[in-house]
Amino acid sequence: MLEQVKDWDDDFYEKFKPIAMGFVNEAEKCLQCGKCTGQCPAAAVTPSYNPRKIIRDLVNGNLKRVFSSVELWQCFFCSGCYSVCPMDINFPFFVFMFRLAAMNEGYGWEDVKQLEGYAEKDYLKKGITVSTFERNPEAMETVGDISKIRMAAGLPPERKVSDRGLAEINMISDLSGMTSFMKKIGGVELLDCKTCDDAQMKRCKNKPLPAKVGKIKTKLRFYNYGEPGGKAHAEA
Amino acid sequence: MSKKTLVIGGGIAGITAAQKIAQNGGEVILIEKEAELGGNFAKLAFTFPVLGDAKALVAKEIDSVKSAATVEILTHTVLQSCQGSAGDFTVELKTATGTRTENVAAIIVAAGFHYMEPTAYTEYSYGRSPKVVTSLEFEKMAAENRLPQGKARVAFVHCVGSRDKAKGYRYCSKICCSYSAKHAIMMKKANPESLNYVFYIDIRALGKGYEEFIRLAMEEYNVRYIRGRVAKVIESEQKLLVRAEDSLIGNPVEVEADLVVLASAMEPPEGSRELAGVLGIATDEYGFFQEAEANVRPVNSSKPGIFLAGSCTQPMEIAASVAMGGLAASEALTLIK
Amino acid sequence: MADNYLEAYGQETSRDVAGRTANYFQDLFSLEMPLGRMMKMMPGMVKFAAAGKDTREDLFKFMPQMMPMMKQAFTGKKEE
Amino acid sequence: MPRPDKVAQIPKPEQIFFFKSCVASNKYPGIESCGWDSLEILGVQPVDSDEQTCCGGFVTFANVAAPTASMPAVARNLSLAEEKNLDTCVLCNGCWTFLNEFGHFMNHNEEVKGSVNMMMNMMGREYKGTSNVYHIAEMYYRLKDDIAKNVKRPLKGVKVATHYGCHYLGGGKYTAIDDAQMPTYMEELIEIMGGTVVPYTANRECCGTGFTQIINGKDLSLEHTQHKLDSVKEADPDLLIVQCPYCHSQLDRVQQQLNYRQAAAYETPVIHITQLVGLALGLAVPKLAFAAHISGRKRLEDVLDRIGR
Repeated sequence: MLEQVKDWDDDFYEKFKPIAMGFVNEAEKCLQCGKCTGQCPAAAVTPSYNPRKIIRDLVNGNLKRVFSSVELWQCFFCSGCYSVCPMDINFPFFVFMFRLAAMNEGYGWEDVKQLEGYAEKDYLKKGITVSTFERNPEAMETVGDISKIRMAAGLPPERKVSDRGLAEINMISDLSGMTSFMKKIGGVELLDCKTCDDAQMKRCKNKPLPAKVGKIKTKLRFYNYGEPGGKAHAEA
Repeated sequence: MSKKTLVIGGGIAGITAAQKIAQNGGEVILIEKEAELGGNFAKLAFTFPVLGDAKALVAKEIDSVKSAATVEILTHTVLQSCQGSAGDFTVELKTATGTRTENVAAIIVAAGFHYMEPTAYTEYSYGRSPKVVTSLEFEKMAAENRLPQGKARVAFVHCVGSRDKAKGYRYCSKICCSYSAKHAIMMKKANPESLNYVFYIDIRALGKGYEEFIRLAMEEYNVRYIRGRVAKVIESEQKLLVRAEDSLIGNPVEVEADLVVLASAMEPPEGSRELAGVLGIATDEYGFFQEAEANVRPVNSSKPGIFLAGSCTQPMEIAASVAMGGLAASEALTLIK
Repeated sequence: MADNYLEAYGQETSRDVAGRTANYFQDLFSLEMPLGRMMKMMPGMVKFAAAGKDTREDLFKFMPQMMPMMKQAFTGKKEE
Repeated sequence: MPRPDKVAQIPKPEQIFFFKSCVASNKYPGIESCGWDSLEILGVQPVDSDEQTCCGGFVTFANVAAPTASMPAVARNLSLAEEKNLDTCVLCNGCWTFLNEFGHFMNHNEEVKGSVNMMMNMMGREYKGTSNVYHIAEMYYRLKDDIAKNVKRPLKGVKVATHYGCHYLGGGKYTAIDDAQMPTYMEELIEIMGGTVVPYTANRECCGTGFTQIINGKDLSLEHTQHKLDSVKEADPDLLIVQCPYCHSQLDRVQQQLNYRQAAAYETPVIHITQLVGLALGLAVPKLAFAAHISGRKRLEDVLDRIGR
């Protein structure tokens, strides 16, 4: 498709840099050498994901494409691009910031919704983001009760964060607007192996799991640019 | 007052400068810290863009400078101190046998360059795998007929140390594009079964016949040019896995290579800052000698009477070094006569 | 990369997107304390104070530091 | 090769603040218990605080928390160590890079530090930025002489492969103790403990967790992990050593998932560097908590039988 260069925001990056307080910098130095993509684990499994192109679109100011892209949500955050970059561009931070911006534009909510539960139920309630809960029945069968293993290892049966600590992280969450953000996006239940029926179990064991479950439509996700009408989603 | 000129460095730029001064009746002391004259030129097998026999070409030049009656050649010699001003310098030389003091009218610095050791490039497995070599080592391998045999795949990596803020230098080393093409051609000539891949970011082949030379590699010698800097070289059982992005397509690619040749950057000669300190001239941020005026005074250093020639000022090819040596000689001659 | 993004955005240009994004980040990273933000922070502080005796004490110790900011938030002026 | 200047910067303290990891506590408790006990044996007393929470890295990189929410969380956890005047020792690459990068950011940005400290003051705390964050593997490398002296159960004849993890080496391009692309310090530690290092092709590849990809892009994640596991399987090590509990969880659990999805047979035990050190230092078998591991349990038992329980 013919792109209209006059639609691009040429100096967005210049404006963005001071606002982001140094989280993103040096994108203007990008040589377009492709070293980042060459070693990228995400690019190796997803043909359309390409950090080099995302940087290029940012510097050009073609933000519509960056923010609405599904590719933005495919980064592995492995920092490999940063470790090889000849110009020291810390690309994972760009992705991190762009995802916030994309969410502001109404994209990527499906992804974050699924993760919101970790913050709400585990991080803020227990102070520990990864709980002992297992989604995988086989793992449960193999391991058994984790608290017994903990006790055998000379640890208390459950790692507990003090009430004071929990009150503090909850206040941080409230003060910084994280709580209201979480309320806004809501959450979805992830597939829980305890509640799944026989048919689901069979499918799960024989076929790859669907990438998304519950209310989310999976077909719009792959190699496709966002969900059309994503903005309406945000406004609602 | 002395009529002599001191030439520091016995590479092609220094040899040319000494020859030209001698031809015009000047006396020259040519000092070289190594045992032999020839510098980096003598370490090559072929020249580009015209594939000439480098060893024969440089040998001819060395013979002609050695036969010049007014050129005194001192090998294993370094400059120790330098006093005075244009037309009347007092220099102290440390030779193989002792020190000697000379009075010279002009000094030509032709200290050459150094191929960067890409030890920092651990992502290319340099220093760990014997199959990853620098361009200079490749020249040696070619001269000794140690190039891979049979259906070998060879990857040539551009910009190792050049155009790299993190581990190397921000400048472009100018000649790597051309000499990698030369290496690919050498490889194909030595082993017609071999498949050669050149990974480039931009092809910078500027000068007469250079573009045609690169096209020759692509068209006649079937060298595959892939636009994308190599991200990493992984050691596998027998092969090396070369990972890069083909950035014209936008997809990561992997080449199973038998040999990886790193086109390492041209960096300032070892001890260039110390030499500049002894002479009292300026260097740039990288350690190359700074010219007085880059456009119209390319051979004048920041101090009158001291002239610069060749790749100690910036990365350059052989022809440019020769031209610069000639210009430095004519500048020096104005001080002698 | 696919290119059906124009569909989603319709007639909007990247300039419009950039304006919105810049405003969003400006708000997010702002170190200013406007009234709206201060009010949003209140429930969190109340919850924290209710969590226990020691948290309440700590928060009250902070109150003197807080007053100028409150004033600033209400009046919109920065005190010297 | 390890960078000697960076290693020399790591102190050998009498006490250190022991920062726990969520995955280590709740999925692989052996990492926590071995980390604690091995430090004690090596002469560094770990100090705990039950007020420490998760570093917040997961929720931040899941984009549920903006940097404005995660920086105070980092400052809070680090201020716990500062109150005790100690440096911090972490078990996880994610904690290391997150505490380090955000801490660094706050230390170099007075304005942000001021606003974070306002939040800290409400809780009666202050963030000064004096506590350095060290990974436990760094500590081990610093204390390698003490490890050599204290080996009770040499790993003789045990073939060990290593996986370093992206967030220590990639994110710590300039701060980690080793080169990002060709690290060797874990190999050195393994050799000190008497093990045999097995190289494999995909050594420096990412484990495939991709922070949130294991949840959101499961197929991508598994595809990448499978690539890595194939390479490991080819080399056939007795143990695969990781230094990040998140990589640990991915490499351990995905083997089982791939086994039932594709009828593959991945059976490589994955253990954390703390557990390997604990094993060599002769900790009791229940302390190692191998019962929490999923893949290669039989092989793990074999290894224990061979080197002595």
